[in-house]
Amino acid sequence: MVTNNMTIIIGGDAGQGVESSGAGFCKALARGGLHVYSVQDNRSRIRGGHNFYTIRAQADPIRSWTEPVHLLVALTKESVEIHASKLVKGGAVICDSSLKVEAEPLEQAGIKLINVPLAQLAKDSGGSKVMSNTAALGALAGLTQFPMKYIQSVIHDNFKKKGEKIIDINYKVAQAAYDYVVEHYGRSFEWNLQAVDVEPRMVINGNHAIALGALVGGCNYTSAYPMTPGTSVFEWLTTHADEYGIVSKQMEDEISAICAGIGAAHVGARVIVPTSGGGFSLMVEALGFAGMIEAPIVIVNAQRPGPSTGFATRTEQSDLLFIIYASQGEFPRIVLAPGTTKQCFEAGARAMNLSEKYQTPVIILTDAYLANSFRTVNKSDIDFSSITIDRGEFLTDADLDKLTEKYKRYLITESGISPRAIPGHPKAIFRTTSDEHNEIGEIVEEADIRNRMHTKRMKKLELARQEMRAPDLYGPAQADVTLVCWGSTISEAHEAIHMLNSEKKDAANLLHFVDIWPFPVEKATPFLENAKKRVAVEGNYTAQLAQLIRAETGINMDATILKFDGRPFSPEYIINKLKEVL
Amino acid sequence: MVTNNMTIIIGGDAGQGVESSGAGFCKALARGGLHVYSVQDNRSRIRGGHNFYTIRAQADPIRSWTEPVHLLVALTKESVEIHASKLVKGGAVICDSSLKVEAEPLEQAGIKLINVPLAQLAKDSGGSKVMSNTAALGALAGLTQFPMKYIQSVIHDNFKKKGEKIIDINYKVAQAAYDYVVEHYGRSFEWNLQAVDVEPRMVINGNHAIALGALVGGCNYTSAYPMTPGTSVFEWLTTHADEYGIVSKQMEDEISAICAGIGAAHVGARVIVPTSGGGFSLMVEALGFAGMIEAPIVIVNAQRPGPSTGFATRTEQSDLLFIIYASQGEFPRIVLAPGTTKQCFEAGARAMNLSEKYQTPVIILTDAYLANSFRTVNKSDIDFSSITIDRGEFLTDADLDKLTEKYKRYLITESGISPRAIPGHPKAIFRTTSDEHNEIGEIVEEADIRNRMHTKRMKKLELARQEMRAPDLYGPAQADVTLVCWGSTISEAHEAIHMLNSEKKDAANLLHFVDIWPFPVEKATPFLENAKKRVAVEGNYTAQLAQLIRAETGINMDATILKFDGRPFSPEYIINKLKEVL
Amino acid sequence: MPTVQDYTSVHRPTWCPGCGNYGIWNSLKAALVNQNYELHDVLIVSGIGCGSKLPDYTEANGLMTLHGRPLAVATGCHLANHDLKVVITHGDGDGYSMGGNHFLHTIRRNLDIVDIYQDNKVYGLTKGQYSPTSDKGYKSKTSLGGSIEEAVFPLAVALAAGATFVSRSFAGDTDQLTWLIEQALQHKGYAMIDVFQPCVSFNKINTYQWYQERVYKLQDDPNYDTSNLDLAFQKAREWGDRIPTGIFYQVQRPTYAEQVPTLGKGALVKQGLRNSVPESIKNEFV
Amino acid sequence: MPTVQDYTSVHRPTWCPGCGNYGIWNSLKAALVNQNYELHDVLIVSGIGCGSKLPDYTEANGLMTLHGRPLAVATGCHLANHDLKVVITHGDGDGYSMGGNHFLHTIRRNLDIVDIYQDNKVYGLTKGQYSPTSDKGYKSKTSLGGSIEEAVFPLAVALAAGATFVSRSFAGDTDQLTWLIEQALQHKGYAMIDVFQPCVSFNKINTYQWYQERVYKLQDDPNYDTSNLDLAFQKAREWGDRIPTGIFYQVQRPTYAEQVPTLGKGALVKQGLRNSVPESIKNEFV
Ligand SMILES: Cc1ncc(C[n+]2csc(CCOP(=O)(O)OP(=O)(O)O)c2C)c(N)n1
Ligand SMILES: Cc1ncc(C[n+]2csc(CCOP(=O)(O)OP(=O)(O)O)c2C)c(N)n1
Ligand code: SF4
Ligand code: SF4
Ligand SMILES: [Mg+2]
Ligand SMILES: [Mg+2]
Repeated sequence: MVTNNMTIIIGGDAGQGVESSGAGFCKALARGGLHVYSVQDNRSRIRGGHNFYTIRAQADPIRSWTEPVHLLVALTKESVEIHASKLVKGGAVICDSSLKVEAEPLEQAGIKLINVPLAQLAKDSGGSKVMSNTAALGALAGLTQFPMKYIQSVIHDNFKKKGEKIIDINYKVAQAAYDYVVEHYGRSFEWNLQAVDVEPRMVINGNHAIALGALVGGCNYTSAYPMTPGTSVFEWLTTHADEYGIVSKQMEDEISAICAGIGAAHVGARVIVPTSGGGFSLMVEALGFAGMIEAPIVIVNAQRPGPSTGFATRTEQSDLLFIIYASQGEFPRIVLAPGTTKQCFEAGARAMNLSEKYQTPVIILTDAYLANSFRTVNKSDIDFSSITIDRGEFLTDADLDKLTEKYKRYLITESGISPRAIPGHPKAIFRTTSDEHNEIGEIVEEADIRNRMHTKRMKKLELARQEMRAPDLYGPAQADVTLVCWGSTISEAHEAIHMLNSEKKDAANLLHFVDIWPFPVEKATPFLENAKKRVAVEGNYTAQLAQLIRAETGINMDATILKFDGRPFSPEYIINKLKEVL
Repeated sequence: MVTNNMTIIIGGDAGQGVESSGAGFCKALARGGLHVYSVQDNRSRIRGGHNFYTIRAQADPIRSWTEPVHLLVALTKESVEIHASKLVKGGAVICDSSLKVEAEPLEQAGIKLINVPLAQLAKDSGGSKVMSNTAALGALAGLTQFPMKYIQSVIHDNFKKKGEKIIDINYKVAQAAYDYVVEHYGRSFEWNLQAVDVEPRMVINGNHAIALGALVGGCNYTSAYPMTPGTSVFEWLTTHADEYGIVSKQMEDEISAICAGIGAAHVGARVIVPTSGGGFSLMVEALGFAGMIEAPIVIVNAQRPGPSTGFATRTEQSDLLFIIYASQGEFPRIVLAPGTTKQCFEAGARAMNLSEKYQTPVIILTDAYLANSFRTVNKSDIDFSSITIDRGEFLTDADLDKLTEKYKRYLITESGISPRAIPGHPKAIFRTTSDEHNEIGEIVEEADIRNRMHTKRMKKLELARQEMRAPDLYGPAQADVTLVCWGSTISEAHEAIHMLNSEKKDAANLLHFVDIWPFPVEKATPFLENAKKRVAVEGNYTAQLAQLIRAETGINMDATILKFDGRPFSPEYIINKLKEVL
Repeated sequence: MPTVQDYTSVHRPTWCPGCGNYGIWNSLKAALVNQNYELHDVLIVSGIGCGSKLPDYTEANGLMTLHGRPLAVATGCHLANHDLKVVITHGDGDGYSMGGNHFLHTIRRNLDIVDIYQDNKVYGLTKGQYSPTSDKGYKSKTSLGGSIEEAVFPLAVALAAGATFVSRSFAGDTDQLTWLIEQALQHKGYAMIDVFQPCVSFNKINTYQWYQERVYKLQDDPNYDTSNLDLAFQKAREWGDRIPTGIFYQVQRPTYAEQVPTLGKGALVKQGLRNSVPESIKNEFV
Repeated sequence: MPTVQDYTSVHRPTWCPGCGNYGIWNSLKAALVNQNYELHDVLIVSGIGCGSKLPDYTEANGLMTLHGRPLAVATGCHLANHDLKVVITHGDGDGYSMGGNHFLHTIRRNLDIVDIYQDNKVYGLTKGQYSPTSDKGYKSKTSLGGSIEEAVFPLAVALAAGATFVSRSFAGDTDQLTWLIEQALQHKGYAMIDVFQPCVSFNKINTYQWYQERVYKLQDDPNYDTSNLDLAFQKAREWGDRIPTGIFYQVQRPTYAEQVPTLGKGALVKQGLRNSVPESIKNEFV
């Protein structure tokens, strides 16, 4: 009997509730005190087409998902075909009896078929066929011996809006399936899930963690145009707009989304504009505008596989160099690529401060995998008290009242940062232009002022570089191999080195970059130089971080492990490839 | 007496005809058999504000402009103030007597003041004040002893449309000023310009050379939205549209300009879309679309100083890395950065072929300086016969008639290139999508086909890399210093090494890149490694080619010489800086 | 001559069961068949969105472009080969939000193309945000308290922009829609059809029934004058209990391609690439 | 209270002598003065083009954005601080070509802003290409044989898009223009003023004289009903020997900001940044 260490897949057609069941079960597990780590695999369609939801659950903290699956909840026959091979010996498949899945082939592979008349039970309990997924949750709990009360509490929350009656029917449906499984299959399944008594953890995805970070970081304005997988940052802030005093505006396109964001930032709002690569492409011209007028604006690019529309609902890490060099001309920008939930939260808040401190655009670079993946995190790791709002050299009304000279918005200073006022104060009437300008914002064409103003702006890049954080080293200080990665790949790479090191001491460690641009050359170089063998692990075709590292430090990778099929890495994939490339 | 080796500046307010006088005098000189090299300095306004036109003239081929000026034609008093200091001893200023320029300070510096009642002479000859610039041309010819017949021939062409009468008056005005100068100042001026009897050369700017190359290369479609300094590529092709069977369409914005271009390319046209950095920024999303659907499209980005609107009429080389990495995701593209007129012509034609051969976007990267600078070139260097149209693996109707199987637009081949048909043939009905797709263009989401299709596309980059040309080495094979540059900087760098080597043998040579992406790693590396000291000379702040070289080859520059004030390099500037940095 | 079956790809639609796009798809295929278009002479250009997947299921030349850009791409396709019949299909978000500028400007060019809007008044593919044609007050994930923007009246905008064929239909009435698409195919110039397309997954307001209770046909009135712009403008704004469908306005004006000298010699890509450029062109620079 | 002189920057205009922009500039300053706006309470947002340089010469808060984007930027400025009076000034190319989509969508939001078009029917700053408001047949470097696109009627489009204040003036009539800008400043909601602005350098057709011979004032007719949309739509298309100016249409509707709950508490940037977010928000994820 293995307790609290298993992986479950829920698979079915889009529209069958795979996503809501998966999310619901994650929440139930978390309420039961378990750690949860989930991966979503969705097609870009609304109904039909196979989607699946992978959930790893443990009593201990989880670094990443892993490949072996113990239990498959198959809402369609196709799910069985697709996922059966991932099941370990002794694993099981729960499905509706009416699917008439053949037991024999499964049994030959040592897999149990748990037939449950899900739809029938739903109907018998006073519900309808669409409640099959509620039944599936009940069956899941039944087989894994997971306490029903957590399932019930999730059902309660999910159907709250629909009224007591619906809640009740769903309770009954779930219970019927639970009972059915217990009655027909007993306690025979090798893996079970037991509640643990701890302070309940949050189950949150990367997008929500960023949004929450931004909120705590003082964000009060967001504009966007919907684009998967960036949209839920915007939707979450929109949902909280009235309560927290946010202005949220869906715009006609991404060009206007960022332009409106820049306008709001210019007059003093703290702004976030979430999107994905295609939307970011449309923002490129305005990005340079923000750079030129020194408007503090935060953009989130949740990457998906390109080029172009590519895979709308899948993941990739292929926009890194694009983001760093996007827009004509040169100007400072900051790029953060968080990988864990905590890093997402922090990036949301840090970006707010960095953008105002350096008066320049900050881009948070994530990907579909991280954006959508729900994971448990300790409440204490999402530490509001660690966040302070820093508006940088921001002149308040009181500061401005005291001014004796004409206010110069683009004062040329040693640091490159010009004390900033927002329009509206009688002592700080100023102009701003996307053309080259002098200290008071007038359009100019002289070479001398151009040189000084451009240098002033570019100095901010060097200043920001000092604040950029070193990459984090995970695992032993010295190891045979150093995996080098950024953003979401931290999870699988971290688990991979853990697995490698449990086989062989000091086999591998991991160098992970959150702060990517301005590249922290001095802080990163010792780590990179110190590595015996450097292997870049990136979700793209051309090893973009490896290219960047070479451009910035001259240091080469010894090998690369790349993936660009729209699916996240797995630790096993990394380990296998590592054997190939070394 | 120095014959046929001098530099002239014509300076005055926008709207006074500085540009047309400069261009006219260039043409006259060329018709007189001289080589000409010009630089324009224009403000971003229509009337008023100082503009000037620098013309270097020689009997020998000219590599670049140089700083010393021998003659200034000042249409305003301001021009004298701005440019007098550039004049060499013995130099002269021609200006309208009514400007009442003070002679003394000039004479103290050894400069002659040539007062000519330009406006008065114009009026006296039956013309009006606006013909002062025609008078200035006459005075210029008079002082430099340049034969009037060439001035007349240019006047003739310029005023052809306005009729014989206007031509005649202008003749008279020019002649009056010529006579006035000869009468009052004799043959005292040290520099003169004599006609040389050679086949007349073309006087052409970079934009027109690219447009001509594209035309000869088979371009038959262009769409654009006006943006300085790219517009004149579009305008030139528009002017020739009816005669050469081109469809030319001004669109509502740059997004639609490139999208329409992609549509035209998709159905079989040979397409060029000219713009500048801001417009290119708006094209970024569609660039990836072209990469994904493998549409052959040529874009011209004539760079100007950024970020954002920056300087609308000035020059910079700061879009290199942006262009190389623009758009979400990864796909092959080709980037050419011609520097000489001949290279511009060739790039126009090569781009047409490369785009169809590799079925992918090709970007010609120039800048305002190159785009606008009129220079003489031998007709034989603009060699039409060297251009053959190569459509790559293009299936004709006859090929398609023979097809026995379903046509696969995205056939996965060893080379990565799929034989291409255009819509309209009954045997080649096909779909195309910006989503990831299978061989027949259907939307798919499977990992396997994604891997194979993405790899197929990316293979084209490696294939194209083989065809990319090595950088050109100018000067001695071995030298103490190797200047490394790209695009338009070739001119001043070339003159600089020439100057350096005339002082000291093998002091410097020059490595110039036209073919930038895919970076010709193997061909470039030996040159780079062979260099004793490498100094990047680039018109930007961050030494972008140097970064690229390091990213691609690991090779570092020893120093950089950078300029980002909107003005082109001069050979003298490079030489001075070289002393500082080494 | 092709049949509807010929136009139907083996690649099956992935639209939700009951989605209005099925009706639009069937009507388009029927109209093309009725008007005797060969498969290879048709190019269907779409954007990104649920409706924009239509070419993926249709056995004709198809080009699925970017969100909001099909009209711009189609402009190039048409100008480079106006022998192809270019039909555009795209959503209300694609066409009126992201693509609004191309909508305005394509119209005034009067390109000879057919432009079909799959107007479900919601963002389908991105799962239910409000769209520019969502009624004021429409609630969605991004308009929790109800949208506070006036809905666009796309037909009114098309009329103001100078469209020569402005029409509306309803995916639940494939007879009318087929007829309208046929009219649009026959129209020389830009022909717009806004189609009410119920989205069964996300739009719970503008359902089949909602439309059925409201739509009436302008052409049922034999006196309706399709050449009266003022009348059309009034009808284009009629909204509420009664909503008109059919041809609102139609007028004949020269098409863009007819006025391009180069295209006088036929479709551009059929003219062949020029063999050579005379050396004499160099003299222009001498 | 400020004077016109106060609004005039020491930085002098670089427009060509005689350019219609001088009239617009003077009228705007006069209107702001007449309506008692303090310099620091005004934010003039422009795009890129000759006309868009206006803020550079004006002593008020100014924001010169990107070509075609001032309305989008202004939307953010207004929503983040609706205590500022946001006035947009931009060209016909900026506003109706590059910015066409923002034009459509800003209108239907009915933001309380003033939107002035410096409509010279040509691209001035890029030296003379035809623009979306150039008449069909207009010759330029990019329309050598004359433009073959129908000109946009911007007022008609604005009406179709649902604008609540639609007007037109002429830079040669600064009295009318000043009056109109004052009306627009007083209008609660989106107010559009298309101003005929002679470009003396590039547009040799639509000159001061050309306009002077044609314009007449709608408000000269005391019976002209500015609440009649159909009438306004007719007038918006009247073109040729007689061209109407004045207020075509005006109606009152709630402004966007009035309907945003957050803005009920006043201008966003004056609300101060929230002090803290309660820990309890974490429970949403538990
Ligand atoms: C540049 C860009 N922004 C956003 C998206 C995301 N996106 C895909 S479809 C869509 C809107 C769908 O609505 P609509 O056009 O009405 O089509 P429907 O799905 O309703 O048929 C959006 C916003 C995108 N693909 N590209
Ligand atoms: C993205 C982009 N495309 C093109 C341009 C070049 N451009 C500058 S002003 C302008 C048009 C000017 O016309 P209009 O907006 O009518 O203003 P005007 O100069 O006539 O006042 C253009 C195309 C630009 N600045 N940015
Ligand atoms: S989501 Fe709506 S529009 Fe999309 S396929 Fe389903 S029903 Fe049709
Ligand atoms: S070019 Fe035309 S619009 Fe521009 S400043 Fe001169 S007259 Fe005015
Ligand atoms: Mg829709
Ligand atoms: Mg204009």
